[in-house]
Amino acid sequence: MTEAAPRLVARDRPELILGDHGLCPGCGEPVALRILLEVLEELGIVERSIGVVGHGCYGSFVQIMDVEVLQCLHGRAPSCATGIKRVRPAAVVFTMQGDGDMVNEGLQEVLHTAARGENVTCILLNNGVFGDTGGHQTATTVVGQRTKTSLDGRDPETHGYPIPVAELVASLAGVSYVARGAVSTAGGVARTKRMLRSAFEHQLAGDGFGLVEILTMCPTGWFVPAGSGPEYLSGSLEAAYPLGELPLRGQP
Amino acid sequence: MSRGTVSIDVERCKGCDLCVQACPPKVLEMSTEVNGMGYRFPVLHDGCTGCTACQLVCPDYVFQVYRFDAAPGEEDASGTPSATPPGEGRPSATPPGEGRSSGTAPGGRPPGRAPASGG
Amino acid sequence: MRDEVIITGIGGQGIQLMAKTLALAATRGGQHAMLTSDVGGEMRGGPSQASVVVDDEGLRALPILPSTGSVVVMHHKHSAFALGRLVPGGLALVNSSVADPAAIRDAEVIAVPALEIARAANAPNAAGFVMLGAYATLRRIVGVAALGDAMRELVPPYRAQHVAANLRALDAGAGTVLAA
Amino acid sequence: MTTATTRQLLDGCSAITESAIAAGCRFFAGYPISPFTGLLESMSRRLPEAGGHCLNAESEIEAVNMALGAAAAGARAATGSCGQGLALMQEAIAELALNELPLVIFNMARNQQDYFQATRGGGWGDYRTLTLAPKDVPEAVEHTQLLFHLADRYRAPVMLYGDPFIAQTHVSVDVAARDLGPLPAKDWALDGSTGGTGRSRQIWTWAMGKATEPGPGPDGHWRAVAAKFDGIAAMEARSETYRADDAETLVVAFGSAALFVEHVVDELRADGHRVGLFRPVTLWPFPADDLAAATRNARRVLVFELNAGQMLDDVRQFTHDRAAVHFIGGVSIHASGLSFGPLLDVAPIRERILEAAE
Repeated sequence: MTEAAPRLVARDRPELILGDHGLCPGCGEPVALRILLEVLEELGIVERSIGVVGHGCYGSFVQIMDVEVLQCLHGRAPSCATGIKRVRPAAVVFTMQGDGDMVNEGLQEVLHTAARGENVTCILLNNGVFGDTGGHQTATTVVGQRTKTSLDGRDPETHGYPIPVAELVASLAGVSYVARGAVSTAGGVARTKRMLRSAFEHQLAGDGFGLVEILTMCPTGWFVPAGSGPEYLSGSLEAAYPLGELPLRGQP
Repeated sequence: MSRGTVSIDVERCKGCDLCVQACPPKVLEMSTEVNGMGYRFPVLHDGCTGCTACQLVCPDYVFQVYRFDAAPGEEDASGTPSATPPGEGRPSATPPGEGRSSGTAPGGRPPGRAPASGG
Repeated sequence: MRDEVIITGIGGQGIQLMAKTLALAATRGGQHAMLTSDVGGEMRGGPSQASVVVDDEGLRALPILPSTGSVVVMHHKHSAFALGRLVPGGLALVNSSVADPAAIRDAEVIAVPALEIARAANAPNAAGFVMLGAYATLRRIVGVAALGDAMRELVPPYRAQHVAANLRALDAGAGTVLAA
Repeated sequence: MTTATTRQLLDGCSAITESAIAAGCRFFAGYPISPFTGLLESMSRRLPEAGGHCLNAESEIEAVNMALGAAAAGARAATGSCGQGLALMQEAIAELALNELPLVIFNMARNQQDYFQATRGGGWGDYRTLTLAPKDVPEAVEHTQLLFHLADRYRAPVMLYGDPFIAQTHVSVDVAARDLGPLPAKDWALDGSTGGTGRSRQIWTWAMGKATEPGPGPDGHWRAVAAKFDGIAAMEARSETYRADDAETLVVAFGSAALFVEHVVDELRADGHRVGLFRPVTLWPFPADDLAAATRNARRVLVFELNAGQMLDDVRQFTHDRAAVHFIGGVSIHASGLSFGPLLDVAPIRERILEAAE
């Protein structure tokens, strides 16, 4: 019996990734980048896509993602995306922001952009921590989570409560799609990729604002071994932020 | 024999271990030696199903996944090269633990890639 | 020819609309105009003042007039600034239904009982246009028809019902001056 | 009377709006604040009619970042506020400069207390903001078109320093598009089309480029940006003198204040005083060489500005004899807080000039 020739079923990365990233072992953000670019490729919209990238570890992706990019100020990506989309309505415009960028510095921007029904897609990479600065508390740090600015764990008495931005966005009129995925398991990666695809399909249909929140591992900022990221994520972020497509409650 | 195989770009690996945990047939294992960056990396044992779970979770784009085409009539339902990970709604073409017995690596290693460190 | 006027009164008297009507009519007629306003915070009752400069040639004027050849006093309450800038012997056109013409010195004072004239013209809310018709006619800046056209352009649609009365008031104001 | 005219009676904000549209501006975003509000209102009325967009943003920060996005996509875009709101925009103005994005910023200032803000800036990095300070509405109309041209030419944020008189005074103006000459194509602007080519466009203050084609990085890029501003400083300084040739007393003033000084100069000349005016038309670049030349024969240089002495720094720096410089301006605010106070008037200016000239 002769062995059949191997048939490629999954490339390591799309050609839109031009080189290596410098992010930590076990980081979830490069996985999110890969599925995002795969979706742009599969939808055939690479040559009209414009990304607006905020500030965090993922900011370095600007150097390796082969789509047009505006690297913008911390928190302001939805506003910049608004300006781009208004003057280039045929372009597919997305943002890539972390939780510090979108929920701390830029909460106002994302909420107002959503409420305007701006026809753009915002992508939140949420790991519940400022990874880039070395593990500090963000607006999405879950109760009990240890960070360098909540050493004994986030305590509502002292640090207040985390903000579920996807639920806030889903409560607004003008929003066409909100979903939350996670890249901590193979199934989660595949489901998250389908969410991204749906969000872009809504933008292509001109339906209005879309948000895909992606829970990503940050073992460095969580102070856990690289391999423990998925387990930590399921016990912390995923417990606080349930996965799936969110019901839209703000329809006029 | 295995129904699938992977190529592993060991020099790009940062040793996070996510693939080992994600592998349904449990055919990946971290090496004892290290790559040029000083990281341990996964090695493949017999029994790969080509399910793509490792490729899906890998943050460092280390894996390419291949399947050995089934004999006529045995082709999987999807018939497409798109990834069909376990745990999905769609039936997996290669349920965990049902890989064919004979080893594929390194003989199944596709050309032009770094060695898929065979078990 | 150059003409300067400061119109002074209180909010609600239509000071700003008078000034803008004059400036627009002059512009439409091919002259150069400048209009500046100083309005108190309140819509009604607070100080309201506007300055209009009209010139046949290109205009060089300051947004706060250092001096003016004429003043229209719709109300005396906030008129000190305008009267203080009136050149000696300048024209003070006074709404004598409200303000006392005798209180003004060193000026060519012309009293116009604008309220009474407006009422007689069946335009009781348009005393300002009586004064504007009188002023523009006295100074020969623009004709009443041009003022009417400008006013019609400036009155917002929800006030269109006042247009006819405003036109009667402009005519009546001009008539007062021509009769004198 | 005279023949028909194409001149319209427009308030300053409406005139600037028409001029901006004639220049091709198609995107504007702002947040209401007096006296800038009039510009936002007229833009929101007129830009959609011209096929553009005007957004009432939820903050000055969002407004300027929206405009930054539109500029990055290649549109002629603008924003504005008064000094209070521009304080919030400083980070983005620096970002625009370091991103080499053209944007026109209208400062409808409440007074002249924003000189430092305009000429020094409050963002980070080695950048400057080319700033034109018109003395009246007709000049603001001209400057608006010039600013869109200069912004594109230098790929930099530029500013118009207005004030309540320029915002609100109605004048008869004729707004027509001016041909200011050719500009380089905006081949850097984002439209998505280079995605997947391996050399997709990138706008980034750090200019790191792509992994496959590295850019100059922050060191090289920021040096180049700084050198560009040196070039602008050498090329774009503008000034005007009025009856200054034989002046013993030269008054330096900008914007509406200069218009008042001009009037006072005429009055004092009529009385036999040898007084003249030097007016920086660009606040940055400050017309240093022009000032040095204009002050060479003056016995005294008087600085009149409606603030505690901001342009004074530049005048001292560049006057031929710095001992001759005296400050005759001051803080003077209207009771409303929203406009000039009583110092901006002919009589007090005349008095201060005469006092200093004795």
